[in-house]
Amino acid sequence: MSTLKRFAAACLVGTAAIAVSVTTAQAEEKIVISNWDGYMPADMLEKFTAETGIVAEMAVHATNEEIMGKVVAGKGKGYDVLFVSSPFVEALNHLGLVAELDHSKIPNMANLYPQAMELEYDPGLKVSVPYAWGTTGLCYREDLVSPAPTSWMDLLEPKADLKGKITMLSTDRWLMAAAFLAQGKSVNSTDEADLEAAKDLLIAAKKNLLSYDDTTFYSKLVSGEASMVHAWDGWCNYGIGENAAIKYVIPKEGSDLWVDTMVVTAASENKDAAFKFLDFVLKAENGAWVPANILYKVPNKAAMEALDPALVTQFPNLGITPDELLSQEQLRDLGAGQKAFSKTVTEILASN
Amino acid sequence: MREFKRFDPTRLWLAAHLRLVYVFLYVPIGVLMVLSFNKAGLPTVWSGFSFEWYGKLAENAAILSAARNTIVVAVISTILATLIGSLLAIGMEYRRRGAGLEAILFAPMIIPDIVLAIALLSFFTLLEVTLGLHSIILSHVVFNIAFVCAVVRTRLRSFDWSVFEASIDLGATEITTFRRIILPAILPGVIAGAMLSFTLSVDEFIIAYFTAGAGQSSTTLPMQIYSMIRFGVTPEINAMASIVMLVSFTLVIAAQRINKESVTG
Amino acid sequence: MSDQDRTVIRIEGVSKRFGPVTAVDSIDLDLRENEFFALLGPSGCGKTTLLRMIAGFADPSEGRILLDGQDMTPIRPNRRPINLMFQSYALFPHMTVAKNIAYGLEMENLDKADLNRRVDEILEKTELSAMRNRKPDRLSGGQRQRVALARALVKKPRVLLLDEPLGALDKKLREQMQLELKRMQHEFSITFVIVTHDQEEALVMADRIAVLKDGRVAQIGAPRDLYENPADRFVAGFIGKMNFFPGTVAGTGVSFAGQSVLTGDIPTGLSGEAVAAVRPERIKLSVEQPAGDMNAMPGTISEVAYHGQDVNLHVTVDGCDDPVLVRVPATDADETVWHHGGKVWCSWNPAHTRILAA
Amino acid sequence: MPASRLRDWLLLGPGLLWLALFLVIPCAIVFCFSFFERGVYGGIDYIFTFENFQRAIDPLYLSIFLKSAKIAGTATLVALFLAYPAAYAISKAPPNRQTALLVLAMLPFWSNYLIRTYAWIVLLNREGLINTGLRDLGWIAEPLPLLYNEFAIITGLVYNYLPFVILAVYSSISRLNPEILEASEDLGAPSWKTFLRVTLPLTMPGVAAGSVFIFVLSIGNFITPDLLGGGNLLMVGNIIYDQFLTARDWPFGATLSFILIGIMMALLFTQAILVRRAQGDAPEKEEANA
Repeated sequence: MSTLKRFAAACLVGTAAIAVSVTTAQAEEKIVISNWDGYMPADMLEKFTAETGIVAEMAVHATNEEIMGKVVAGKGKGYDVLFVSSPFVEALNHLGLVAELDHSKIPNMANLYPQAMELEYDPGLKVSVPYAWGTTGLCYREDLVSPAPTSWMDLLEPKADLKGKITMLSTDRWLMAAAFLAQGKSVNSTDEADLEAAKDLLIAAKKNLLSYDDTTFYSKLVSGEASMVHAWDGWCNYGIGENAAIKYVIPKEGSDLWVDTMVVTAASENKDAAFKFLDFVLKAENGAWVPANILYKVPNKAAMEALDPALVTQFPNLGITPDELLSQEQLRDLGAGQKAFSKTVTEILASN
Repeated sequence: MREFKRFDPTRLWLAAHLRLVYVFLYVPIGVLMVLSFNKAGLPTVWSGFSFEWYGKLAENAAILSAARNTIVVAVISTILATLIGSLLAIGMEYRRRGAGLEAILFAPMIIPDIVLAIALLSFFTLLEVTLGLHSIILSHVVFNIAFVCAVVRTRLRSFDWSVFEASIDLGATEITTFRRIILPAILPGVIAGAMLSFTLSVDEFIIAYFTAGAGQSSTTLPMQIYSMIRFGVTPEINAMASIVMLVSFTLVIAAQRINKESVTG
Repeated sequence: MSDQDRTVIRIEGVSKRFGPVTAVDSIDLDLRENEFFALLGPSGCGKTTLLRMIAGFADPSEGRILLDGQDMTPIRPNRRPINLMFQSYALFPHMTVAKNIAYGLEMENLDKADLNRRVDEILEKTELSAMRNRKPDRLSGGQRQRVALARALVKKPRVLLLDEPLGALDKKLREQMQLELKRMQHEFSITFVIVTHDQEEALVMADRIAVLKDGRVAQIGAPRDLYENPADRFVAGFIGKMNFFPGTVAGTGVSFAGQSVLTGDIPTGLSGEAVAAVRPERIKLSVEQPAGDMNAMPGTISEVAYHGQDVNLHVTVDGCDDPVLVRVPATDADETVWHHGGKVWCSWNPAHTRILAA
Repeated sequence: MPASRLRDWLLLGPGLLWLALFLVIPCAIVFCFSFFERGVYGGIDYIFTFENFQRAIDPLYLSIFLKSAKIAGTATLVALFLAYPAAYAISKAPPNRQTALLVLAMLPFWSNYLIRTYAWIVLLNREGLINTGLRDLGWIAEPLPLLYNEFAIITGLVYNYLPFVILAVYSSISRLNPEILEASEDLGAPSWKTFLRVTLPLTMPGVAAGSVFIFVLSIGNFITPDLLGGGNLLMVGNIIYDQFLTARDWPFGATLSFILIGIMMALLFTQAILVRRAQGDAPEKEEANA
């Protein structure tokens, strides 16, 4: 046993040392921001503190769903600013969990494209500020797929040589959107007949999939495991960065417009500081970091105009214009239709 | 039994099997160690050798503080759960009672993590408990108790309780009896329970996420890693895991050496 | 020994109930200095419960237990100068023989030298010195028993309680250990209280025996008293072999099978149904009806069992369902007549008849 | 008996208190959710209803449960076949090496679930190490379908929970009295019969504990089916997770959870009773008799 005793002793000493070195929070003006890791510059919070004197702390979440669950169960206590995708803003607003924005305290909103003020889930940006936006479409290996895909049906009813070399997103809204768009329906439909038709199409499509994949689809393209994947445009760019033969296309039936936004929680005790943070993020140079580093488009006009044209050449989907984006249908909260919708998704995912 | 050192096929087969099981357990670890030297940031594709991720890890304050938090949570919750769970196991086996209690003890294993996570967060919110590392620890202890208790009880089945009375009879107090008689007898079970508990706690994500306070000071490593999914789980994490493996491995081997020397010397 | 009769433990009206079950039913008992006392009874008679109450592992539901005149009820088992040797021995599996024995002394905070001396001494006395560094799982049954004994004795208790101490041993070892225990008891001059269901063991070892039945004391006495003068039919049947002849009290004895009267001393106040009891070794066999005022009855030999020094015969007689057991020294056996199917008379001196309530 | 009651409280008290406070009460709160309605935008409308239970008895959910149970059950069996001999071999190692061997079995799990799973993807995928290795050896022409199917899920589950099973079985085997095994051999049983008739029944508590660990953890798992199963198979863990987080339908999530918990409890009780019966209940402490 003494092997273990010594081992345990070593662990304990280590822990004690660590516990002592964990510093406790200080009392100065402070805001907490929850975001995906790596979705903003590593030194952004430091710069913000340097400029405003407000301490900003970073919390991380893995998915929209998780931060939603946490905010709903915990009433948002402890958080000041959240990064969430557009369909969730509507729900948060209806649940009374986000604060109305005081535009006078966020002067840099002037940097946004005018189109950004017309987003359906939050017209006039009363409660949210868009951070990044984009489309969902097909990401494929030019060298392995010919002719190039043009329609959602190329994904859902692939040619024989693509069978088993395709992945789709399994997050409910985007999974269903592929079928809805292919069938000319609204991506926000909860109509029973539409759901049924989409379900049949997706169950049939499932047989030809390599897998569902929301996280590593681009590396499957790089390794050649998959030839075509259902992807968010910005995320497809990671594949393009590794292999220039990877291309992105918005199918002819159209795409959805997704927007990652920033909201201030209703529970925030430092709303003015939170507004200052939003304003800081909207600065052109901060906005420009996003397309230059994580290859997502931003609704920040000043930032996009400053973008290196070489990047747009390498990653063409960075060049999609705001007007093109706004022509895509936007994902909305499904409200009471959610029950029927999620049962349909379960049926698809559970089918053989 | 040892006297006969004859050819024993069962023994050979067992030894071979054990080696294979260790190979099975360590092959993926080998893969992630190799990937920690991967040049590109892709989680599953090899694209050239590089040390850069170790350098980036050293600079990544978020990952390092998350690793620290994880160890704090795992160690403290393991100590608490081992203590409470072992006592509970002894109490249950000694008294041989409580089908109801047995059900409650199964519960933390069966209840889906997400349910326990939301339940605890709702409960803490209701009581207006400030969240932080401490609330993760409180929550991890819940399911760890169940696992420790199960392992220790396994050990205690058919334990000869008369040694307990024998010790009292010889003048020992119950505390002394616990320390000198019961504890040594169940120690392998307690150690097994503690290791189980530590391992579960180090890797637990959902409950930790929901019961954590907002901010870096209560972000654990799994939370940090899962939050990287969207923009790529970089080989930094593999580098981190490789270091953890190497350090723990060295500790175990060193402890084993010291142990051997103290036995022979 | 001058204070042989001094009381060490007094049990006063002690009862123990487990829910609806009364395991011990208002027992009074005195245990004396330096005696070897046996609690004898069939399983379920409450003897182990009584032992555990003396040790302190169970509290009496009623009554009290006094040690040297002091009520022990509030005293925890680890503070009582009484030690128990467990039926399973309860050796600590992770400690060597020497550590097992030293354990109880460590609890007294003896200084190291003193402790070692006493451990060595007891190891010597119990012939365990060679085993001192072994763990219990590497000992034989007899050795384990000796370790358990040494572990309890080394504390020099006022009273040593032994719960079925020889139950796990084989016959030969058991007989050897019976004498060994007696020797130890003399050597250490400690009161031994043994619990057993084996009457022979009790007879061999004990100075006094309490026979327990259904939680009550049926009889207390020296082995010879119990054997020769059992107080009731239960004790008579439990201790040694006994032949019973059921009948009714009539005149000078018990009328048996409606015909002969088996004479004997009728206890005062006994009338109606009764049994006449006689030990097998008191019965004589003869071919002819014996003369004189012997109790006698004719019968047929149904079984002959040779035991070395004795021969046991079963004789079937009229009016008795069970055959009469007769034990005669092998040297007296007349093999020409005493064989299966032989017709014989059983007879005995009326002084050896015990008449007991049915 | 005040002293022994005090002892009971010292032993059981902290655990009971902890479980009552941080398990029973919080779960009771969630349980109550199952009788209310989902709010239009998530959250809960406090309107009493049995609707959730009606929705839950849909055969869809039963079929998912059965399929998950099949996968979890297979993983349990495979894990037992791997873990039992391994635990047995560890228990036969020199005593001072046993702890080290156990720690070594646990070590891989101090890394992270997600990256271990990624490592498996690297091993198992069509262009992965195993397939390219076999192809280079010329043993296969076409890559084997190792990933994104039941096989991959079971491999992942077995891998992640194997050490727990080894640990549970080990703690049972290690206190087995070798004399009992010798006794059996001595009575003429060949070693395989000794194993089946003596060793196995005596180590049943460990086997049972290990099986419970892996079975319940597997059936509630949702990351392995997602990543290694490629989302092609849905386990109970996935639908509960999705109801709580994706659909934000807590009442229905709570309903499904408590139905799952109910079924599992029933199964576990049956299993516990069977094990106890198979073992022959250890005799109750003899108190009343002598």
